[in-house]
Amino acid sequence: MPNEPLLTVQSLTVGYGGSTALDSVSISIYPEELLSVVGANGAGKTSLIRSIAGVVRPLDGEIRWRGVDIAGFPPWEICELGIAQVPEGRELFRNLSVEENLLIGGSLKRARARRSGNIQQVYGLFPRLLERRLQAAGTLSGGEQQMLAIGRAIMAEPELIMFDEPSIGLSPSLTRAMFDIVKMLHAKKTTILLVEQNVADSLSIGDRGYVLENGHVVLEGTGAALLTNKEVRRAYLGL
Amino acid sequence: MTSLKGPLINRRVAMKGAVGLAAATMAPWVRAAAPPPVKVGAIMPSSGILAFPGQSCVRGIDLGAKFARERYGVDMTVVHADTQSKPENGRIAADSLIQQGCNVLIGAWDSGATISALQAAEAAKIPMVVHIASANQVTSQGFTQVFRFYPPAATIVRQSLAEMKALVTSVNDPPKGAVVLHLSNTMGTSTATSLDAAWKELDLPVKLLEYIPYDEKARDLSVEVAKAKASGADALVSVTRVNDAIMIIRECIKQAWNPKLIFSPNGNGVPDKAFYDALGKYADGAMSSNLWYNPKGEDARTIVDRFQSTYANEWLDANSGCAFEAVQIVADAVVRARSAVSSEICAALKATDLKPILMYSGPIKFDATGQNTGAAVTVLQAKESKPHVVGPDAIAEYKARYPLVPFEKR
Amino acid sequence: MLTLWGNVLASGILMGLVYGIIALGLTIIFGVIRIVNFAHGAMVVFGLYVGYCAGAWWGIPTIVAAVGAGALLFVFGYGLETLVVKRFVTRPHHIQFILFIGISLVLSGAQLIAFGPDPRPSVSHLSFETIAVGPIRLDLARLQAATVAAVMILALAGFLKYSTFGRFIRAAADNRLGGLMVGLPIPKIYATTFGIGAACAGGAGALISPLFDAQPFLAVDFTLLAFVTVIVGGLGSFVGALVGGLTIGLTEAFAALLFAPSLKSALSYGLLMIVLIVRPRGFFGAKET
Amino acid sequence: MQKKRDALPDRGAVLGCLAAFAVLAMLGGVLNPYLISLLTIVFLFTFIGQSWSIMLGLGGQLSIGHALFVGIGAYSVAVLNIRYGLSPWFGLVVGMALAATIGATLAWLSFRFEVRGIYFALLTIAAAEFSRVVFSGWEFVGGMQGLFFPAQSGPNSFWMLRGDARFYYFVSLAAVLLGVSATALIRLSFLGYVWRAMRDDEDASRALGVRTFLHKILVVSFSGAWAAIGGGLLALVQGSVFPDSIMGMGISVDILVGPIVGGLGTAFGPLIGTLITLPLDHLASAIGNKFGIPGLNNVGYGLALIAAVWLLPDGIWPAIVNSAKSITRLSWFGNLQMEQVKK
Repeated sequence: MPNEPLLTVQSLTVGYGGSTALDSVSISIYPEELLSVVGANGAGKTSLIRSIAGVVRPLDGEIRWRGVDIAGFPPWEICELGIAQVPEGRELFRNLSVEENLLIGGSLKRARARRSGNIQQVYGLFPRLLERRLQAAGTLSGGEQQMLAIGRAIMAEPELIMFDEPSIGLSPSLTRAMFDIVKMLHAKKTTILLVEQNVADSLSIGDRGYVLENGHVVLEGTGAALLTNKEVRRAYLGL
Repeated sequence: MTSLKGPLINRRVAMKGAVGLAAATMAPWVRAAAPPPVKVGAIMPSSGILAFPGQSCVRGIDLGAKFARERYGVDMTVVHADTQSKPENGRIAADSLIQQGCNVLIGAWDSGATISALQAAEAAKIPMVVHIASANQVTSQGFTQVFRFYPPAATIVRQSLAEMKALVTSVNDPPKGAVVLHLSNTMGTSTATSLDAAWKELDLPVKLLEYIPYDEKARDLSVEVAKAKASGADALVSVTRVNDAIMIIRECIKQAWNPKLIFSPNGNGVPDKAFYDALGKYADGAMSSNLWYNPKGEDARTIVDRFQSTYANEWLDANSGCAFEAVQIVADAVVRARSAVSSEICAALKATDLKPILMYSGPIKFDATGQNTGAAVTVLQAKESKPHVVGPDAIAEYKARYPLVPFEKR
Repeated sequence: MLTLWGNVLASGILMGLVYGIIALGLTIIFGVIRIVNFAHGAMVVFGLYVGYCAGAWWGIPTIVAAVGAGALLFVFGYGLETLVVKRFVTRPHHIQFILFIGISLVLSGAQLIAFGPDPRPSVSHLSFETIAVGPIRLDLARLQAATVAAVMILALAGFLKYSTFGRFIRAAADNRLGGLMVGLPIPKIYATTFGIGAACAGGAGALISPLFDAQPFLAVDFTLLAFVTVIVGGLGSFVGALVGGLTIGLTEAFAALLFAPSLKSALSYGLLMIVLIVRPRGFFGAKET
Repeated sequence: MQKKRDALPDRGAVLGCLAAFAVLAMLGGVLNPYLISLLTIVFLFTFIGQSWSIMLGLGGQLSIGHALFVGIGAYSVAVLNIRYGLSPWFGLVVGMALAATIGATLAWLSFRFEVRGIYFALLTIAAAEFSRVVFSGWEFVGGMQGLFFPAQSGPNSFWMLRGDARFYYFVSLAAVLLGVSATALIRLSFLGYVWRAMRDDEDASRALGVRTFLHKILVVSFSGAWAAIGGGLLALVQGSVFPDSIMGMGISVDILVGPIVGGLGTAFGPLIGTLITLPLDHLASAIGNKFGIPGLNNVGYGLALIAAVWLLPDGIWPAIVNSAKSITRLSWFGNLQMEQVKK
């Protein structure tokens, strides 16, 4: 593992109208790493992703991308740096066709030139999307929508993909398929930040992990170490 | 409540009494000198939806004040107030002007603001000369301070139809049927109602075929004109403001309808500059009856020329004309009263018997309700992109042309 | 009789298309930014004045004036969004309402100062001409406006459907948060959309200048007219604007023919209420607000 | 975001409030007629504005067609008084009943079909414009020619609600006091608590057993009846009713400016806001006239409105309260400020 982290979050504080979602959180992600951040509902996981993406403006703290503080950058500039996300609830463009969703994902300057090639790649990865490429995104099934959200992120040729609860609302078999895709992307040397409520599965594939609780980081370590941690086992795995 | 307002009223009454007393004791010197300085408050809708006539009135007032200073030697200051075309502001404007020391008011163009302003005038016993406002109620609601130069709609219509009758009985091939296209607003409805009565009363030899009312905010009159054309009428009687007057003529041209006569009794709009700007040669021949300046009056030429040199891009129209005349009525009263005290001006206004300065009218006299009994209309016809007086005969600049030249032959 | 009916039908259709084009700008802005531009009417009147100046001062044909007015208002709308409206996009409706009332007052006041209250007629031969198709007479000014409306809608639809930026606009309209997450330049998209909406209002204003004489306080009437049109058709939909315009145009035409003309606006407001109550999103409105 | 009911006001706050009104009442005895007329209109618009403010600030329903209710009230008073010589009090009661019924019907129809948010606002415009056109064509109520009250002569009569300018000053001031008390009482009452809960989260309050459908109808109908009283008084003060002016878009817009600028849903916001905006409008108009540039007032007023919503998003009154809170006993008034209205 190289020494320089790709992304460092330093004492990040995020709040909405008086209530605090993240309180002085610090994490770092190293290149080509699969980092799992787990926590219960309302622990601040989504706030973490959204503030890295620039959708939510942090109250305090630093977000360093290759050493540059990007906190407060607008989302489109952050995307242009190579940070993509597969958001919670997918946030697709429901009235646009599958192909249009992908085209929009690939409209960033960093990837625009190779857009048509990338589309073929996504179709190769998810043949179902090719079948439905002219269908409106809103008419797809849950699993297909998740594929599209991932495909849209891939179109940006990101260096870091952030997954926000990719397993939510999916059947166990689809969930497994989803984690397989995450692993596959990881194998292709993409850095991944995986945020999950599904503690067991995500920690088991993660190189390292953090546990968030009420806006604080309470534990950190390798995925395997966390899985065997007594507290984690009691609080999250019901063991 | 009474205890709170008691002292103030007493003080006001006392003050007024003192002024009156002073005037009375000073009388010997004052009477010999020029009329005292007087402050005139003008309430007009200078902004808002009625800004068009409102600003036109403001021009008439300003020119009228200049003229009155020279003619009567009255040291007259005009203070303007804007109602923003909202009735509730009439009273505020009036009170504001009274507060600024105005001895007499002129206004307020629309009946709503006029009534509202009259309440303030009534309370403060400040006379108000209503230059324009056509609702009957302005003089029928018991206000004692009102002096209305403008005649009620019924009077205008009866006089207009009398003129129209004179015209159609004197020409060959008179029109057989008429259709009435009228606005459904205050002015339009009252005019149309009077029209119906006066038409029967005067027994016009033209058959009234149909009434077609339309909304003030109409954006399109094509169907209305198509209906009028389909009625088989060969005379168009219209009651309009300027925008719809233009729209109607445009539609007549587009639908190739060539009535022999186009006549607008109480015709706002047809004598307006915009009508001619919009229609050019197609405006010619349209007739309207209106309060208008007397082209043969002694001072008319001078006043019109002065207006033209002051406001190069505007016309002296009915609005500015009536406002001008209202200022002269006030000046005349001030001279006769030799006083700037409102009650004395009011008394003098009651005794007005003035030969009109600019407008065509009989002698201006106010009856017990405050209505000018001398008001009279003129008939105008458009010729070479200007309205000209064609009736009554005594003041006509030209003889009315009949029938109209079909639009496509112009 | 048949001729009368034919003419009324033709006039209703053409006027309906004119209403449609007047309303287009309102619907575009709502569709993407989800704000109701209550200053829409003032922008239409802005276009009317451009049409007036072009015709009366420089003798420029209406259609050229419309392009000019469109360009001018695009810049105005783009600037207005960037400087002011942007800050109000996420604010409650009533705050936006006051904002646009303020903007509308400023525009109307400026027009009153610049041109005075007199109606300003555009001097165009179109104001007086018709072409005859059999016994039916088609109003040339309306025909021109309707044709341009059709072309404009096709062009806009094409732009939105096939160009990259058009796709961005549709995506932003569809899901603003999703747009932010994939890095769409939302401020630029919103400003451009507002510009396009304003340009449509201005262009429409110039196009209809042979039909309506410019006056500052027509703004409220045009705003209300545009509302009626787009709500009947469906706020946010292009086709809706046209269908709404046609519905209103035909209703008004036949109401004027069959009932009292002065009640025709009551009829269109009545229709509007029924549509709002029974089908609040209009004929073609987007499902989700 | 406070969800608990407002604390009861302490005696000092109530006394302070009464003192303010006493000062206004005393001013009624000494001010010149111009200020009296101006303030009368300010109070009437405040009173109508309060009704509008209740509907949005506490009930969460945006109306841009409040002129409908104002017009109904004005016409009820005018028709019964002018046509039948009945006391305006009857007119006010009839107007309230009519406006409440119309409001309830409109609300019932809209909420039954899930018309909400901006669509409800647009529906109120349509309803107001529809009735404006209908009243324009309705001969019985005077049509476009309107109805006129006879000139006031003789002593002030509380029974006939006719009197001089000062009389109307006190009547409208009393109305505002009534409005302030009503707003404060509703806020403190269970009803106000329910309405605000419903405004903030309709689904949640329904889940808690609030019959939101009924309450929404209640808010609209209550606010409509209130506005109708204001309309009746306005008709008496201006001496005439015309459909265009009393039921037009102009009234709907004019009444909501004050409350928004002053502070929505608060007891004092509408008063403070209208006290600032309406005289400002008149001042701008006077300045425009002085320089002979009509239209300047529209530009100035428009800019002021933009500035107000830009700089003071919650309104002037909450801003005053927040800055005064720490030093005075105004804390109770602080409770009266509006929580952010949700979209």
